[in-house]
Amino acid sequence: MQTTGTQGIDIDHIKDMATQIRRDVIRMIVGVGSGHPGGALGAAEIFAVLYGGVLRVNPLNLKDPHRDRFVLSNGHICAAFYSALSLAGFLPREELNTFRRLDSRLQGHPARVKLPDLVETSSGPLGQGFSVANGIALALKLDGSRGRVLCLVGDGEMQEGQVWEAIMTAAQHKLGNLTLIISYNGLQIDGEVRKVKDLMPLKAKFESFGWECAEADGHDVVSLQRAFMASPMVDPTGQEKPRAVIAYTVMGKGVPFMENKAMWHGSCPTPTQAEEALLAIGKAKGFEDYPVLSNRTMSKKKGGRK
Amino acid sequence: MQTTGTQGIDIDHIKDMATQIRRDVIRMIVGVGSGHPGGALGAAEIFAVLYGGVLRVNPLNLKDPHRDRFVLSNGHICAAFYSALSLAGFLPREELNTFRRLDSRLQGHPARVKLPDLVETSSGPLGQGFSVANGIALALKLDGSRGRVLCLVGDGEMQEGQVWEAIMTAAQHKLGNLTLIISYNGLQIDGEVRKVKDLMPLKAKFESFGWECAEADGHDVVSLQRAFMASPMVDPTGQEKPRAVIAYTVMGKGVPFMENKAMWHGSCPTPTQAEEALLAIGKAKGFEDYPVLSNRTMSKKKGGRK
Amino acid sequence: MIFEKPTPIRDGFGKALLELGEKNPRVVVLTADLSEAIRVHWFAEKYPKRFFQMGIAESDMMGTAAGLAVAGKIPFVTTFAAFATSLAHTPVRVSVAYNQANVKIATSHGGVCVGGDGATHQSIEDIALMRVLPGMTIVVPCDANEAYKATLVAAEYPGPLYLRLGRVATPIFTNGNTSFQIGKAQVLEQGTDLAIIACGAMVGVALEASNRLRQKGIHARVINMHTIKPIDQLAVVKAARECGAIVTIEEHSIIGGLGSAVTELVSEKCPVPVERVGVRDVFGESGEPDEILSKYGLTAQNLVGACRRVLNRLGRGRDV
Amino acid sequence: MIFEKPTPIRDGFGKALLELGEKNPRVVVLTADLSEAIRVHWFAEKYPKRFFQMGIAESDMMGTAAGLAVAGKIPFVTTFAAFATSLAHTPVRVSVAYNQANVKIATSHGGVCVGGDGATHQSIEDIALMRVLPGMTIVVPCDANEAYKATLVAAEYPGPLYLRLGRVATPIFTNGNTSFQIGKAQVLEQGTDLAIIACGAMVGVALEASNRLRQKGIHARVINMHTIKPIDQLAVVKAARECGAIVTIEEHSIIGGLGSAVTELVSEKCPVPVERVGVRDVFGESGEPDEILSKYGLTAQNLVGACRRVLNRLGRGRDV
Ligand SMILES: Cc1ncc(C[n+]2csc(CCOP(=O)(O)OP(=O)(O)O)c2C)c(N)n1
Ligand SMILES: Cc1ncc(C[n+]2csc(CCOP(=O)(O)OP(=O)(O)O)c2C)c(N)n1
Ligand SMILES: [Mg+2]
Ligand SMILES: [Mg+2]
Repeated sequence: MQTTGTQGIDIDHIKDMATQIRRDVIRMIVGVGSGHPGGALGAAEIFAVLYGGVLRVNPLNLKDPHRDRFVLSNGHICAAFYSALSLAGFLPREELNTFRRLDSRLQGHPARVKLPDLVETSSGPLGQGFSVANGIALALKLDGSRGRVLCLVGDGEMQEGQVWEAIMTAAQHKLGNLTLIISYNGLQIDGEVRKVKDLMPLKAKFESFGWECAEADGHDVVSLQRAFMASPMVDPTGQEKPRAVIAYTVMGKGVPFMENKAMWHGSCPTPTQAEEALLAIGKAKGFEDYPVLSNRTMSKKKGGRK
Repeated sequence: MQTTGTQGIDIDHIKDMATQIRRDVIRMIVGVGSGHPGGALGAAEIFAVLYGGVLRVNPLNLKDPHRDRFVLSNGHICAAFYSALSLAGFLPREELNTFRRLDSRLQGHPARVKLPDLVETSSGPLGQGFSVANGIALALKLDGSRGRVLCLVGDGEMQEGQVWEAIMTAAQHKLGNLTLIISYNGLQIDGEVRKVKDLMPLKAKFESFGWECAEADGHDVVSLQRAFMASPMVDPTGQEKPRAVIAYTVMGKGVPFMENKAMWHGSCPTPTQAEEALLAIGKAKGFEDYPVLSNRTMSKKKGGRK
Repeated sequence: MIFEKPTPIRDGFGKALLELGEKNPRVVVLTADLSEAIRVHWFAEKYPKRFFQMGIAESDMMGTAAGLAVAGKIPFVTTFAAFATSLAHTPVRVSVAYNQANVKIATSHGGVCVGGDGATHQSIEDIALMRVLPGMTIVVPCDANEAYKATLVAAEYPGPLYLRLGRVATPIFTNGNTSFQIGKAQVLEQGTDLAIIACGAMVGVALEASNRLRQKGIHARVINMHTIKPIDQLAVVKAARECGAIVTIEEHSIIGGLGSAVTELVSEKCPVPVERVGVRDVFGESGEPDEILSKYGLTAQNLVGACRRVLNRLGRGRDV
Repeated sequence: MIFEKPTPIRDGFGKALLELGEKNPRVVVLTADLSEAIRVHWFAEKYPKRFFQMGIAESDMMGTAAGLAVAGKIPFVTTFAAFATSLAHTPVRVSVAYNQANVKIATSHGGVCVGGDGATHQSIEDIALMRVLPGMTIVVPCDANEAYKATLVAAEYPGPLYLRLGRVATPIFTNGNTSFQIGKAQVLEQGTDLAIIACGAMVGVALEASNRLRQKGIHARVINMHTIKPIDQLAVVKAARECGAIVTIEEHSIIGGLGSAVTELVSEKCPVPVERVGVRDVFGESGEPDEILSKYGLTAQNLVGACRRVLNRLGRGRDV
């Protein structure tokens, strides 16, 4: 079994990071009593790979003009995003206690005004973030930045028309510095994507829109890393193409009773279920659970930081 | 040369109808001093084929539950639509004089409130009409109507995200009673569609969205008629697919100095240019120009009917 | 009486829809991947043929609903308030309002009592966005009973109609059996010292504030303005004339909603001091509904404060 | 003085943009297949690298502009008013306003002077749709000079800003060289009998009405309220106090725009009779601009009528 990735990154460490993200997601959601565990658990490896090495970002140099940018378009899965940020040194671990609480920086959907250096754009209403990612990619090209833009969307989210406008924009403007990651778990709130509004064959769609499109196992960190790091392809005129990575994921991954169940899109587990979930997820080597702040410390459900 | 179409319709008559539509379009626009000649001239054969036989509609039975429905989504080309309606007996010919004038039923973009029996939905803002067409098709299926829905869109219009939402809807709901016609003239206001925001390969796009897609010469009435009349294909599960007809058209068709020029999307010819245009278009056998009403009759640029 | 205990306002809607399914074959329902959140899953289960799952595509859903209406159906199109009124604004404007299509738009998540989801999901703009559209009727029921009745009435009421339904459990103030008339406000408490005009979940807050005021000898008239458009002009002008001061309260921005409708009207007919209580032109945030109501100034205490201010302006605020 | 003869207001914008291209490398321009209509074709020709043609996809264009702003640019995003403010409302709300992104939204076709295109292209709602968004600044220049100055100021002004630019040629009322300040209304004519508050192309109508009134001995204060949000509270309250009656006029629905902003404010600070002149909650239609202005009640004569009504309400209307 392989233990170092394409960039010499420690694969086991990334897997453990994914495990820790899962633990954090469950603890954050059960802690506050609401949130979206299903999609967040399913994207644990995606976030671990991104913040465990793929993204060229540095907590000590937040304004580096050549840094990579990450845009979370399917904002509802932000528990995993905040967890990854904290594990990568961008947020204090204990701040995860404030998730979805009054006055917190960790809003129920990412809010740029609360975290201007970490959240490129506020998301929540599906289909909005991707266009913003394109705009950032255009600006980076204009400025000659070496930074790339990676944007994550949900599969259900791709039913929004604005996503298809953005797909056309990225192709037209030859955004080779943009990678779109689709967390394809086949589920959305009302059930199977296939039955709600089918997206398949998605690769053929991307290709007919002039994109390069790769597919990856969304829970295999090596597969993801390879897909995220690939250099852009060029079209017959020598211009770079944007790249889509369809990451096949499992809603609720890692928690057997949640796996592949649409009801876990946005339901909060009971404390007992949360215990069971944490047991199933197991411990992450080299990582620790964030410390619980008592409600007293948090002064009646309020976040510690403004 | 073929002179009867697939349904035994008189091909020459339809061609003449297209010629008359072109004459009307030029006279309506120069008469009021504004409008959109380019796309309207390019769609003359499409309207002639629709209102010359394909659409099962009857001016004497406007409420027939089994009638076909036509939805003009690219509302700006409505001069051709109003002309066709008048030639097919749905509007008095002389009413074309009121086009785009105060109090007219013939608004600059089709208005349902002004012509409730003829305009299924108001259009103008691009990308809106197609969704409405889907809704009508759903209702017809629910009611067991034999009526079909035919909807016309522009190529530039397909850059709107809502169009792609509607494409997914028609496929998901198996709208075999719906035909989408794309007037593909390769131009929009700011120039070539290819350079503004490319849509090609459009057939591949439709197919990847689960549609059947035919291509037709938008100025060959036989080719159009065949494409419009074809029965819907069925998918492997035995359910009908919606059908797209890409009708390749020429902006400004029939008026040499307008052909393939984006500036004629929305410019009004001078009276001299209009003379030249009518000369180039020629006379239509079996049709007559609508009579001009003097400004006096129309009481200062006002339409005669309310 | 249908509901007696505190109930989510949206439940009254879901229940009425189920009855409409039985009563009126023209009624159809559309949703954009939010069946349960807006309580149309009951209808979906019972009348699957007349239920259209549209996926996450609100603009297309709104246009499709217009098409169904044009073809003779009575579509109820459902999603969160922000997605119906902001995301799908152009289809509402063009295909519903301008067409005068018989579409009923029913939403949850209007206001700030949304819980953890935060600002993007808290629509404090929906009433303003709908009110500016010609021909749009706007109804904001104050409890599950009123939502139930309003839904039944909406199905019979011709033309575009917007129905704003609260998400959280709300006490019951109205009787399930009395008649409900669009455009006809309901005076819940008599009084002539000042008038409190409220809608939706804020009607409860108004009643509580009125109680507190009464303890200090101030008799407020409390008006449940369930229809924001067309607003009950008579009730507003009468309140202005007879009470001389008005306070409005709504779970919406102080711009463009009930408060604006009232100030427009009194400025035109009978200028009196008006204080508007609502979200003060800022975005919302995550938190528990009660925490948010406090932070954003939508409590009985805030309302009493506004009443004091408006009475002070008349020189009659000493006692509050 | 930049413009002296009647000029389309949008030309002042296009000209300023060209200067900004030279002065400020952060300025970029986006359009959705309407370069010439909104006068960005001059910029596009001279600064092609900083010009983004987005095709007919206004929502995506708005989000893209937000991304450019987040990455440090100053995007001017341009299209017709209805497509920016209604069709792209959610990206404006979420990606521009809630992000506090430094995006300037500039539109033509606000109002009814659109000509033959008719109702769908006549935005009588745009100001209302933008005003309800927290943090949105709204500027409606009254002539090409003011548009020119407002555009230059907008580029320096931090945060989301909506600039509404008329389509038809409009006489010049303001001096191209005097300073322009966002949020600071301009008193064009002194008077204390009543105040007329106008914006955009209606400023000319206000001046004409004021002339007619003056001939009858009525001295109206004429205020050019070029900034609708944040509105110049001082100027409005002063007008209410000193004149005792206000008439507003705007090429917009009487719901949600300038008229509403004024009634909200006076109801809160100094209740006086207000008449709102605007489109009376109906959709527009095709026709020549002057025909439409007459039919929809936006002429100097209509305005004089409203002034008479408001003075009558004060018992001082005899002489008008
Ligand atoms: C525009 C919009 N419509 C509806 C919603 C409500 N909503 C939130 S998540 C979601 C389902 C998203 O599906 P998917 O992208 O597949 O995410 P997953 O459920 O897999 O996490 C919906 C409908 C929303 N946030 N935005
Ligand atoms: C939503 C929207 N955006 C912009 C416009 C302005 N507009 C009218 S027609 C047109 C070009 C349409 O191109 P196409 O569909 O190819 O029509 P053609 O020019 O070929 O007639 C544009 C941008 C509009 N009417 N609606
Ligand atoms: Mg999914
Ligand atoms: Mg075209």
